[in-house]
Amino acid sequence: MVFMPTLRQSLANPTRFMELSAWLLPWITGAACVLLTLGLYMSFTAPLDYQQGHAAKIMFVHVPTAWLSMFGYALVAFSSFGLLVFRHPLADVSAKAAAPVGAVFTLLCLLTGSLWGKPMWGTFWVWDPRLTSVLILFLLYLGLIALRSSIEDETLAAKLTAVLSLVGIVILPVIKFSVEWNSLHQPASVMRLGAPTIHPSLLRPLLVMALAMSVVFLALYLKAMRNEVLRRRLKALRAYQVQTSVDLARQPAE
Amino acid sequence: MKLLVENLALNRGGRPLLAGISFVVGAGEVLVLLGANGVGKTTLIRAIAGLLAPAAGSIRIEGGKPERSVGEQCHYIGHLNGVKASLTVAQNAAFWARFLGRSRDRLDAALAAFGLANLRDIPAAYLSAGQQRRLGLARVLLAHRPIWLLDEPTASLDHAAAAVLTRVVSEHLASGGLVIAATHVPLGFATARELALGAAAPT
Amino acid sequence: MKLLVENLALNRGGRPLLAGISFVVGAGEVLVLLGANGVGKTTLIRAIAGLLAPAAGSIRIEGGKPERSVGEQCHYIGHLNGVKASLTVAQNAAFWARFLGRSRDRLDAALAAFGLANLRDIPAAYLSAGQQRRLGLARVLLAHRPIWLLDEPTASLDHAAAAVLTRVVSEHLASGGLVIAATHVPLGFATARELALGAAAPT
Amino acid sequence: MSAFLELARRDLSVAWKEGSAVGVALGFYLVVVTLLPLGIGPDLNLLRRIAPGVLWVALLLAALLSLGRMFETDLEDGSLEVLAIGPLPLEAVAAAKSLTHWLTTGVPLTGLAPLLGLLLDMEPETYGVLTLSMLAGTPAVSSLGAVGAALTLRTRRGGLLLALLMLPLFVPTLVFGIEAVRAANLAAEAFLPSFLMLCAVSLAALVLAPLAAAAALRFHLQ
Amino acid sequence: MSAFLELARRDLSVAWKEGSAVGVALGFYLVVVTLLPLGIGPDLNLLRRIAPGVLWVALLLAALLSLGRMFETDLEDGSLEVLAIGPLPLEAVAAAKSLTHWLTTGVPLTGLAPLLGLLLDMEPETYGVLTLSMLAGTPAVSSLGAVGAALTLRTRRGGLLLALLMLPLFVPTLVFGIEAVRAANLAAEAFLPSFLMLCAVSLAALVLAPLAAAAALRFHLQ
Amino acid sequence: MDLGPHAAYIWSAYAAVGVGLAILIVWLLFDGRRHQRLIDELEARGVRRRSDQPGGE
Ligand code: HEM
Ligand SMILES: Nc1ncnc2c1ncn2[C@@H]1O[C@H](COP(=O)(O)OP(=O)(O)OP(=O)(O)O)[C@@H](O)[C@H]1O
Ligand SMILES: Nc1ncnc2c1ncn2[C@@H]1O[C@H](COP(=O)(O)OP(=O)(O)OP(=O)(O)O)[C@@H](O)[C@H]1O
Ligand SMILES: [Mg+2]
Ligand SMILES: [Mg+2]
Repeated sequence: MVFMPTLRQSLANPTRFMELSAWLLPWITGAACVLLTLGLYMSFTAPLDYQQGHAAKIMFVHVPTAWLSMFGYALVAFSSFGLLVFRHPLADVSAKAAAPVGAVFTLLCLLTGSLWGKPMWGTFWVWDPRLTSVLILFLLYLGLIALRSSIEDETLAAKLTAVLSLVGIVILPVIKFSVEWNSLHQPASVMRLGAPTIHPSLLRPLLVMALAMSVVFLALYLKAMRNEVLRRRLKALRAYQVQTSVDLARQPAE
Repeated sequence: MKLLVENLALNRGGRPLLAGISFVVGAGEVLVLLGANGVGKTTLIRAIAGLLAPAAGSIRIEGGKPERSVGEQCHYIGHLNGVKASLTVAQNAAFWARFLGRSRDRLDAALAAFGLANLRDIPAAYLSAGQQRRLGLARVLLAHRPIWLLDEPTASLDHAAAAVLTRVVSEHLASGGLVIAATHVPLGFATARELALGAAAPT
Repeated sequence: MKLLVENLALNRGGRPLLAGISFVVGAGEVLVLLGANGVGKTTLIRAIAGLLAPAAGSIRIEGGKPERSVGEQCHYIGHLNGVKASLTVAQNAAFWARFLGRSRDRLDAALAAFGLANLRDIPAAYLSAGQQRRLGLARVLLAHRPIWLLDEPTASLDHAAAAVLTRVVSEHLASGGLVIAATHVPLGFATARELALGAAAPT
Repeated sequence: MSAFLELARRDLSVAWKEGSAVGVALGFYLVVVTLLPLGIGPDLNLLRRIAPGVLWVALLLAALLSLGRMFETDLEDGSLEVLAIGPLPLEAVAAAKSLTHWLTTGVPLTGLAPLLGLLLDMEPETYGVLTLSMLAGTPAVSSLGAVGAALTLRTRRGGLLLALLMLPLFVPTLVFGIEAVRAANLAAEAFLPSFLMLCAVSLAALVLAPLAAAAALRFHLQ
Repeated sequence: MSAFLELARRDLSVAWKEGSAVGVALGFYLVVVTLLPLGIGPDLNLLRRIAPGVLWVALLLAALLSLGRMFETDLEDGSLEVLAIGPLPLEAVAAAKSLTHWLTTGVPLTGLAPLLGLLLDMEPETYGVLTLSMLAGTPAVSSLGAVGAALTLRTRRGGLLLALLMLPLFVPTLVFGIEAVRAANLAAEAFLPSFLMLCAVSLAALVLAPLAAAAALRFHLQ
Repeated sequence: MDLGPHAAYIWSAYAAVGVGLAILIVWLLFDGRRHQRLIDELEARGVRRRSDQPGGE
């Protein structure tokens, strides 16, 4: 029941996407499994961090989830832009699919972070700019999902959520630079101008884990998109079922 | 001036509702939209007003003010009256007069024409259904617009008010305006051309 | 049964609006309320429904259920339709059926009668003005009430729906019900007695 | 009775349809609790001390925000008039509305409170009493809320007027609710008296509020 | 331009008619500030410390409560459609609405803040900076609010959804507003940097928010 | 293996990530299955989209 006027000509697009993703998904899943096992092995055999001791192991899950939580929002905003400006038929599918995945990764970042905070700072939670801004990112995700779910007409919901996600994009730089602003939290030591300041023996497993997590994210995201396309197919079929009984009479003969 | 609609197609909630609509309304002409409930009269009127993006086709004005959008040259009287319940009749009218027309010198004439003169200072909340409709209709006299879009203008109007409307419309036509009205009951306009929308409504 | 109204007086916002209204409506009778906008038709109907306390006079039922108030034996269809925009047509109807009549077995019949069967699962927000009015009117078929109070029932109905309404009403009358309807356009009820309210409306 | 349940059921499904009520309520609660530390600074000892109070106040505000349209929608779409002359006495209608409000706001917020306690680093042992006191208090909030919602019905700027009317009414609930928590932290048995007061308040509200609300509604329909 | 002022004027008089906007806003503010001490206990040192934060947060909540119906009333009575096709671009309509909201909420609440500061025993020297920071911050609140109000327009359970959407947007304003006050208490010149940031936020919001709001409104009218 | 004093936190961190992702995966799989099944049912009942019937954006 929900599709945009431009769809008739760009109908091919979702179908081609389905074929492509159907072919890709197994490979990506496989890659994810391999990388994940490798990453886990490397991170548990990594040397101790001289000041944080074993606790630094949490970094290998914490940092990737953190990066991906921000990447996820960027993805949503990018897709929303594609929807509002280029009317690309897959844009909204992508935006809608990326939101819950990104939300989960944000939640994981918060959890692992607090679990790291207890041994390091002696508390699960402090109202430090970095932590707070990530919490707000999580709320933004929730807001996107809630707004979409609270509007009946899905075309409308799509556009409005897109507007919101574009408005909310300011959060990303805030998170990125929140560490500079009298924060307890580690400053960027990998994603920074100039060489990483973190010791290679820790950097290597971190990067592998980051790569692995990204592939996992990709797989989940693709699967979510596929589900969304299917859901819309289903909806279109139902609408057509109604139309054949209801609307065809009303529509001018084609 | 002329309003040209060329094979217009409109979607509602993603489903095609109207398609291949084409007509021309010239100065001094009325076009009456007929059709069963839910056939798309309101949808069409809203599209002309520019509130709804057409799925296909075009809506143009010839000989109007090219720098202005179609909507800006229309009066749109929808199912709702655009009346603020907490303001008095006069205040409501005055606002629309200034907002649409930058001047309120037609105010008294308009209220008098629709028999609201005695209700000037009653809060609109107290008005009866028909009185509120009159107040909504009075907008067409508060500011000049060449095109009038009226959606079931006579809904809950009594005979007197309906007659007033007919007179007002014919004056507007005489002065070279054009009118598009959706209705179920005869409006009694003179020279009215009729456009019957999609024969079978989804009933 | 009989509905007796004895020199009823109604105030609105402190000012007397109607006075000395008396009439009797017996089983199988229709009373059509006529009068200019703002003369007090809606006010009178709301008073009968018990929503408005009379300033003087009485409203009684003879031969009804004495333990029930007048209102509980009425269907009141006002200017508004009592439809929840976010619920589907069927859900709206089902609610009123259960709420007013404790059973929903008349649901399908009622929807079908007013040509809403095919719109069952569409959220009411999407309905057109007339379709929403139909949904509002469908209430009278969802639960049995001896007295029907209809305030401009045909507002924004198309001819088909208006015909349906006429049929439904006459069946109700045939089964010994009674109907009071306010209107500006002829409703085409057979044996309709008319009551023209106060010649001079405060317009 | 069936009509009562029917009304409650409809309102629940409307609340559900119109923006997944519960999720949003929780969202708001979460957010208030997030803003406050930003406002008063990240000092955990401070936060720990004020945590129960803040959670209670935030709950009241969340409830308040959602009160606004308890009857307004029904008035605007004409349902209220039909409900008023229907088989159900207007008191019962008001009660049904309060019930829905409680189910969509009071219950989920109470459920979330302990989790948010974590964010404010509240003592673990407080969780139980806090939840208890909220469970006992929220019915009063919802049914008193019905009175406020009915009173401010046609005044469109309801939101704030409502707040002004309600918060005084909420004071007893708040005071006893907080008192119960605070007392419990000192001595387990000290908890009971104020908790019983809280229950008393709730019961009184449950009985009396619908009457007041119904009266207000009648005036509005006149 | 005249149309813009005209719209603002009408909304002001409506706000005035419908439950004397200002008075009610102040009332709510007052009540939140009174509830909190009940919630967290009457310890004056504590209250003094958290006073500015509480005042800021209460202001945001009051603003939030009154945002809900910024466009909703116009949508319901059909004005919005006429405004949309009228001579004024929809962006300007949104801006006018924000202006009204600011005049009916931001300004009076800012004016009242110092008085309430007395209740919370705030240090006298903070009054000046607090008022300044609020004056600079509230425009952002009102114009960002327009975005939220436009987004949550048809979603009837707007109140809470709105809160969920808005508060993240409010955070920068709050943070810098508070930071300005806190810094000023330490050293007068430390006040400037965060205050300038606050102004920057407000300016950005004033420019960009109406565009977003207008876009959302267009989509709603479709 | 020995993870020092903070073993509990480390394990729970990794566990949290595992559980979180697992839940997401299960949900996605379930969701996809459901839609596919319903579509198949409909098409089995002969409801097909006309070639120009858009496939839902
Ligand atoms: C709930 C608490 C926490 C949250 C929300 C959080 C959030 C984040 C985020 C968003 C990043 C990405 C930064 C960027 O890419 O610029 C990050 C990175 C990082 N976090 Fe956390 N963090 C938390 C707790 C901790 C704790 C307790 C520690 C260690 C004591 C820690 C250490 C790190 C490190 C070392 C990085 C990598 C920085 C880099 O290399 O760029 N985090 N965290
Ligand atoms: N968002 C939507 N999704 C699906 N269908 C919709 C939506 N909006 C409107 N419709 C359908 O499109 C039609 C809209 O018709 P419209 O309001 O133009 O009717 P109308 O000709 O004005 O009828 P009336 O005479 O009753 O006013 C209705 O059949 C309605 O069911
Ligand atoms: N609260 C009030 N204060 C003052 N006058 C009021 C109030 N409420 C209604 N009125 C007046 O009383 C009359 C109400 O009439 P009512 O709504 O019954 O008219 P009606 O006969 O239904 O008209 P219509 O045909 O337009 O529906 C109107 O003239 C209105 O101006
Ligand atoms: Mg229509
Ligand atoms: Mg009437």
